[in-house]
This record gives sequence, structure tokens and C-alpha cells, in this order.
Amino acid sequence: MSVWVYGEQKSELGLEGTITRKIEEDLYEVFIGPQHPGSGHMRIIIRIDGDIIVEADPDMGYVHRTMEKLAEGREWIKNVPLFERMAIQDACNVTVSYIIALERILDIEPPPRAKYLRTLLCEINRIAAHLYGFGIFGVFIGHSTMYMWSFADREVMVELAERLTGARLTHSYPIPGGARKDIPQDFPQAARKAVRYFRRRLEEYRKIFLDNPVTRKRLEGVGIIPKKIAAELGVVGPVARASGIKYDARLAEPYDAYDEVEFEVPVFEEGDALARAWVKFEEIKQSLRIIEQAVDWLERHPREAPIHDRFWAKSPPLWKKVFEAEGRVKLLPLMANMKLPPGRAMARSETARGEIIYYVESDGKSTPYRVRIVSPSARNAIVFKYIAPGYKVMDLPTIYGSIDYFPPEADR
Amino acid sequence: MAGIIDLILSIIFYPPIYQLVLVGLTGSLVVVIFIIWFERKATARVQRRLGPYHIAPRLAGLPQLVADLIRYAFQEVIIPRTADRELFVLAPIVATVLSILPIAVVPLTSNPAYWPIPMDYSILVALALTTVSPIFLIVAGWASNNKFSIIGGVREAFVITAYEMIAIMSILSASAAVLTFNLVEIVEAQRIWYILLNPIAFLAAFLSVLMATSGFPFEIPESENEVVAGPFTEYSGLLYGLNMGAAYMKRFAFSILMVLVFLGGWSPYTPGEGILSGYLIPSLIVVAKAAILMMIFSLTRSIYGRFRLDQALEGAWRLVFPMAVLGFGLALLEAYLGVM
Amino acid sequence: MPARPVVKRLPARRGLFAGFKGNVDAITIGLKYLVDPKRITLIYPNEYIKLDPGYRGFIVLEPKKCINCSSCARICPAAAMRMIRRMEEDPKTGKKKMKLWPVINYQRCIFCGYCVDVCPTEALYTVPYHDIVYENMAEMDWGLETFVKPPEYPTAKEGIPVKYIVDEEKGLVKVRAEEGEEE
Amino acid sequence: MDLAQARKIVEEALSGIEARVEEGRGFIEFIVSKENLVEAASRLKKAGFDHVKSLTVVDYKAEGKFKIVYYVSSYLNEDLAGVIVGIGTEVPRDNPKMPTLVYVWRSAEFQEREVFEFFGIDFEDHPDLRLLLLTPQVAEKRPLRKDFIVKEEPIIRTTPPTG
Repeated sequence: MSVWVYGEQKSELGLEGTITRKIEEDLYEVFIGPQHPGSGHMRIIIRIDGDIIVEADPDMGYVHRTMEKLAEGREWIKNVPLFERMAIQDACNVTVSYIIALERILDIEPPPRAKYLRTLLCEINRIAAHLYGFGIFGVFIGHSTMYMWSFADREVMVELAERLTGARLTHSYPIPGGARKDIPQDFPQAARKAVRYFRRRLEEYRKIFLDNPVTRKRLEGVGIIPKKIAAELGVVGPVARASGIKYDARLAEPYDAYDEVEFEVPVFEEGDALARAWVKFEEIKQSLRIIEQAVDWLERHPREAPIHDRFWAKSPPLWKKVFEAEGRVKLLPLMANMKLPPGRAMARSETARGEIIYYVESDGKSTPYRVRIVSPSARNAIVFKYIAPGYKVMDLPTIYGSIDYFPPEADR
Repeated sequence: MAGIIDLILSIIFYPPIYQLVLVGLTGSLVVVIFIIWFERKATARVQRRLGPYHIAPRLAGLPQLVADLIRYAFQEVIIPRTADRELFVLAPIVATVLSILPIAVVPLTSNPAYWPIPMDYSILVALALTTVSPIFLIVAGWASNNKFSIIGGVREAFVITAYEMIAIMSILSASAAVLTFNLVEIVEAQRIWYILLNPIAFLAAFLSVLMATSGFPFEIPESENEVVAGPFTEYSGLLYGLNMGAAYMKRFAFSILMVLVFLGGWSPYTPGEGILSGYLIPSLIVVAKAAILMMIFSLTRSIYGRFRLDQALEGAWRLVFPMAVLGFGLALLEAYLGVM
Repeated sequence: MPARPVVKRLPARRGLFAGFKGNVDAITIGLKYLVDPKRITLIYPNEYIKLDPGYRGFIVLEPKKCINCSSCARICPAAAMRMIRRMEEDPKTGKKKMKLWPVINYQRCIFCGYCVDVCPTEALYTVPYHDIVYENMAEMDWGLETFVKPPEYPTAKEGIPVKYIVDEEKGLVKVRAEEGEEE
Repeated sequence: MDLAQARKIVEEALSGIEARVEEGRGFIEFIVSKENLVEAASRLKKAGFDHVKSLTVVDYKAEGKFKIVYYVSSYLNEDLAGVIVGIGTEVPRDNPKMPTLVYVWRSAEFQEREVFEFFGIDFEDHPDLRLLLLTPQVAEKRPLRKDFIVKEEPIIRTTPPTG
């Protein structure tokens, strides 16, 4: 007597779940989504036996844009704005690994200043994306205050990102060999203020949301993913780290400035929805630390164009003048239809929701031969199928919110 | 001339009419509008935003709810072809009427001339009437013939079974303490408000009323993330407005009952003779107290999320029900010691 | 190796009063904000945000600087900026010549600012606003005549310009843009 | 651990199976024959590579083949976490069929469904081979194959602007 997941018993997979009788027919099939206040552009078809989910089938693709194909028709740099539309609140994180893959094919390394700038924006984006996730999570379990608060506080990070890049969300910030803009003069001060504000504010979040007895009761022991199963299902990001997997792309293969800044990767072992929320919560704290360090570094070091010499050394004097005046790195016209040498590269970066992987293949033309993107939400979608069965219908939003599933990112 | 005015007044203040139509329908409508506005404003304050604003910023957006009401009233009522037509239309109407019915049987004054019914068993009658309306929410869910509605209706049924016992027990603890079913005597007996003598019963009553009216953290039947709007998924227009308003009206009825039982009713005022001091003022005091109580109810929205269904039931049976029993025991003890 | 994984435990919650304390904490925080809301709402359009000069808003062409190189059209990721052909008279020789000029289609523009950055003569510049409403889609497809002058910003006529500054206590604080006073 | 060490480990694990080694920047991949794929994958899994990061298919139209590579890495073995190893095979473009690796790596399930709809590669014995992202009409065109061309607009515009 156990929950069945597509012909296999859930207990055989080593997953826990509420025991129910096996029912051949008489299942109530409920379509949750896609036109649904909770789920966004995603449908989960669940079959329920009483209040217990016996089968869940994630039905994705409502916002699919075939980015991999579109990328094949566009010049290399044009793909950055395209790819960041996967997760606009996490724009730098999802595109930086594409840029790193390009840099690997070009065989160039960005200057340290560019690395720190990118790291800075990545962490600002990470906090913003985590807050976004928290907000959605809050609304999923009926906590509207968390929703409003995290969206209001996300505004602080969006404001910082706006001052850094000139755009609130779709920054298109990293470019092959560097970054597009240096920090404005008053940025470090504002960033430090924001960091201090967040440190204090997170305590309030904890009190009203994470340690709120109602919330805690709702999250504890829901959607448990044991460590072994987490590895088997290949989940990423906070979902994996909440299950005790010590994996973070920033740790496994440090990119940008992540091998120089000091931070911790919080890992929890409980594997339930509460642990996943706490991973994100602790990660925000670590991101604040990284922001502080990055800002300090940027302030200490002289302002110089954060771009590789290959794109800067031969640039006309106007380029330097604009950089002096506005901190803006102008692009060489060759950037538009730059030809990459033939080669293949892979790069990964840790977005807020987990690791994103780009496989880039160049055949020497100005457009990619093939770009393969595996986004974190796409890898986490499998959780619905294997973890949700056995829990109650009201646990579905909890699981959905706790893995911070983001349909546009999964659909690509 | 004076005779005509007297006649009109005596018709208006004929207790069943006054309590059902003026306090019940009109009063609850006004209070509900005010409370929904207050709830939105208070939640907005906690959530660092403005809330209703653009309709009359000087009144802090108060007419917004009137505008909403007008919108509901003039929206097209869509009845799905697969729904059970008669029940679909009837259920919200009956539920709304029944949710304010308890107001028609409670005393709003100690002056016997203005009692709507003989008061000897009024607390029992009022409590009995509160238990009728939720059935029609289940009927609404069933008549909609929609999966979300049915799930919501079933949830509602679960929640009813959980809160009803608690509500009845905790409110009846007052009559255990005073040894009467007469609401007037219960009110009169409160030299000290009963809430101070028996806070446990009050807390149990508070929680059960939250459950009864789908307040946070027990907003389970309409939990929008899984079941869209629960029993009301298929509703639109005025019927939807009735459905949503019914919960608040029910809360109003419960609040009046709680005010009478726990918060001293019309005290500190002593009703005198005549319509004005014998009926209007004490009833207004009761309504005002009920409104304040409802304002406290509405603060939970901004602090709590919602429980899972089984957790709410578990909490109700394991925590709140013993609490109600304890409150009842305390009431008996107080009766034995003769505190009240 | 400065970064390291750290195994953490969820804060324990045992004992009779743990739930009580949690409730009290939550309610206290709620009431604190009920008394002192610390709002950050922007009452748009009565107020509007005055953006920094570096903001990537609408793009304007300075035709005098333009060298008709079509770099901007080449780099535009959304194909919003494209070149049109125009017969023009050369002021020196008086000969008629075909010239390429960029035009922009704001139905498509994603405000990435690549065109501004790639322009070899800084002939393109951004204005720090982008909330402009058009009555129909056709109007958003700018011709050269529209492209050379900054678009009218109607919000600026109706509302009060405000600015958000990062604050340690409240996160963001809304201040009047000109005076710099706190509201 | 760097790629050279990883290469040694994988070569050890794959001993006896003929594999073509290809190195890219940031990864290393082993191309085996279709028949040996399941065996090779199971050995890699035993060696500690416990999840699939990316199932990448590249359509080499000129050579008439698809290259299907499962990029795997490890969660449980922290030494291996730093490397990405590919294990793959090549199938002809006409009639692309290959065994599924779902039973080796459960994490490949959704990605195999994705590859199925985008390239039309049939994974034999896959437990649940349905469309994942696309509608049937679009999936029929196999959008990621090189025959499916998305045209970008030319930079010179012939229609006059309307505004």
C-alpha cells in the first residue's frame, strides 16, 4: 500500500510520503493552472485520492520561446538580452555564464575590475531574485505581508542595480571580456546603507514569516527530498542545498571574483520546504557580505575600463572620454558581428534558483552553431512529479513555492 | 403629526424589523463596508503600501468599497450551463440571509419592551441559527458543478465540523457561569466583563469565529492557490458579492453575540425608557463594540498565512477544543464560587 | 579557498512556549508596522520618479554626429533599430546621394542600450525617462523626424518629480527631486 | 580536481569500452557507440557521477548525424563536483533511435522528453516519452534541427516608419 509514481512505488524510489491505498480508478483529476492565481504560466495536473495527491504531472511550456533556436540566428552578443529574458529579476546571473563560455572560446580573461563588477551585480540580482521567490512563496501560503514586504525591499536592490547599470531589470550587463559600466561615485555609500538595512530587515522577515508558527507548521516536513534522491533527481540550487548537498557552482568552479571574496554556502540537511526557505534566507545574508566586499574592492582600486584590452586598447579617444565622464564602456562596432574561433565551451553559474549551464558551440561564424541552455527551474521541475505525490493538495503550493519554480526560466 | 411620527417610529423600532432590517441588513452592510475598508487599510499599512486611495483620497479611499459594491451589483451574473441553476442562485442568497439571522433574536437592550423574542432561551436560539448558513456554502459549491468548488465545499464542511462545537461551547460557558440561557441576564450579570473572568473561553470563541468566517489563518475553503475561490469559483456579479459578504456578515453576527456574552453588551450604559435611551443607544453601543471586535479580527490577515486543512482541524480539535472545555470548566468553577 | 559550504541546522522549536513566543513576535512586528507604516508607495502619476542621467530610457539621434555607419542597426538585438534609405543632397557638392539613416521602432525596443554604446560618434543618446504612452502601435514606429528630437514626457507636466534614495532605516525614502527634502 | 584527473578516472571506469575522447573548454566528453552507451553510463554512475546536468544534442547536418551527449557530474562526491564529463553517442539523422538512460540517471527524464520533441530522437524504453514544452503542431517540425530555419530581419528596412 503506497503511493505510486508512474508505475513505480514511491517507497521503492526511497521517497517518503503519506501512505494511502492504491486506487486504480475513481481518482479526481484536478488541473491546477495555467490560468490560475497561484501557479503562473504552468499547469500541474494532479490526481487526488481524497486530499492526497497520487500523481502529479507538471505540464510546462506555456511561455516557451525556443531560445536555443533563436540564438542560432543571432550574433553572439545579441543573445545576451535574449537569454536574460529567461529570468529578468536574475538577469546578470543567467547571462554571465553565457559570457564566460564565450570568453572561454575567445580565450580571454576579463580584468579584475570587470570581475568584481559582475560579481556585485550578480549578488544584487541574487538577493532580488530570492526576495521575489520569498514573495511568491508568501502568497502561495496565504501570507500576503511577506509578498508585499519582499517586493518592496526588492525595490532597494533594483534601485542599486539601476544605478549600476542604467536599467532596472534587464541589465544586459556582462559583455565578452568585461562589463558595460563602472559604478557611479555615490554607489558604495548607497550599497553599504542597503546592506545595513537588509541585515536589520531580515530579522523582521524571520519573525513574521519564517518563525511565524503558522508558516512554520505549514512548511515543516513538507516535500522532503532526501539527499540521495536529490542527487538522483539532479535538483539544483537551494533545493539541493536544503537536502544536504554541498554543491554550488560558485564553489565547484569559481567564476568571476568568487574565488577571491569570502562567503559561506549555507547547507541544510532537513530537505523540507522550511529548509529550502532557510537556505534562501541565509544566502541573502551571504550575498550581503559579498556585496560589501565587492564594493570595498571597487572603491580601493583605481577606476579603469572594466573590459579586456583586446576590446579597449585600440579604441578611439572618444571611448576613453565617455568612460571618464559617465563610467560607460563603449563597445567597438566589431562587437556586433564578432566572429568567434571554432570551438566548444561549457560554463556554469549559480543563479538564485540554482545552477545554469550553457553549452556553446562555434563553427567560426558570427552566430552560434548551437547553444544549449539548461536552466535551474527546468531541472527542478522533476520535483513535482516525484516529490509532490503523497502530500496533500494544500501542500502543492508549498512545494511549488519552496522550489521557487519560475516558468519562463524553465520553458526558456 | 406627532402621532404619525410615533407610528413610523414604532414601526421602525418594532424589534424584529429594527434588528433584522436596520441592524441586521443595513447595519451589517455599513459595518461590513467599513470593516472591509479597515481591513484593506490596516493590511496596507502593515504591508507598507497605501491601500484604497484614488476614490476620495481625503476620506482615505473609504468610498472605494461603495464603488466595489456598485460594481458587483451591476455586473452580469453568469450562471454556468452545467450548474444546478436554482440552487446556484439560491444558495448565496439564503446563506447571506441566514448569516444575519442570529442578530434578529439577540437582545440589544435590557428594556423588555424592545426584545424581539422572549429571552429565556435566546442564547440557544442564536447559536442554533449560526449553524445553519454554512450548509448553503457547501450547497453553493456543489451546485456550481466545478471541481474547485466541490473541493472548496468539502473543505468548508470539514471546517464547520471543527469550529461549531468550539463556538457553541465557548459562548455557552457564559451561561454556565451565570446559570441561565437568557442573554439579557448574562449581559446584566457582567459587572466585570466576562472576558476578564474567562479569557480562555474568549480566546476559543475568537479562534472559532475566525474559522467560521474564513479569516486568516483559517482561510482554507477559498484558498486561492489550489482551489481558485473554493465554493465561489463559478460565481460572478452580485452573487459573488453576496458570497464574499456573507462571511463578513456572519462575522458581524458572531461579533454581536460575543459582545453580548464577553464584552458586557451595552454596558456601561444603562438602558432607560423610551425608544432613544431604551433601544437606539444601547443597540448602537453593541454595534460599535462589535465593529471594534471585527477590526481586531481583521488584523490577522496581515500577520498570518493560512494553515493547511488538516493542521487547522488538528489545531481546532487538539488545542482550541480543549481550550473551550477548559473555559467551560472555568465557568462552572466560577458559578460554583459565585464570582458572577 | 575563501568560500566554503557550512552545514546549518534549522532553529529548534521545542517547548510549550516556543509557539507562543513566535506568535507574539509576529504580532509585535505586525503592530509595529501598523503604527509606523514606512510606506514607499509612489502615487503615480501624481508623482513620478526623476531618473538619473545614466538611465537607459528613450533613445534620441543627433543627426549632425551620425556618420550613417549602421553599427547600431547591426547590434540591435530586437531588430528595433534599422536603417532606411534616403535620398539626400550633399551640402558641399549639391549632388544627390543615397544615405542610410537609423530609425527606431519602439514596439520592439528593449532598451538594452547597445546602440548607444556601439555608436562610434556618440550620435545616439538616452533620455532618462521611458514611461510614455502611445495611442496606437503605429505611432511607436518612429520615423527619422521623430527620432531626432527627444520625445515629450507628459508625466513631467502633471506630477511632482520624486527620487528614491537608499536609506538605512526605511530602505528607500521618497524625496522631492528638486529640493532634496524628505516628504 | 581538474579535467586531466577526471579523464583518468573516466577512462579507468570505461576500460574495455571503445570511446572517442573530445575535449572542450570546461568539459570533457567520451563518445561511445550506441550499443555501449547504457553500459558506459552505468559504469560512470558507479564511478560517482550521479546526475545529468545537461543533455545536449547537436545536429551536424553536413555529416548526417546527431551527437547526443549527457553531461554528468557529481553531487555526492565533492571531488568530482568541479568537473563536467560528457558521455554520449552519435546517431544518424534519419531514423534517430537510441536507448534511454532514464534508468541510469533519473534526472535525464525531462531532458530526454525535451530532446524528443525538439529533435525527434526516439528514446527506446523511456517510461513517459511525451511532449514537454511544445504543442504537437510545432513539435512535428522538430524546431531545433538545422532544417528549421528562423530568419532574422535584414538591417536595412524597406517599409517606411509609420509614426
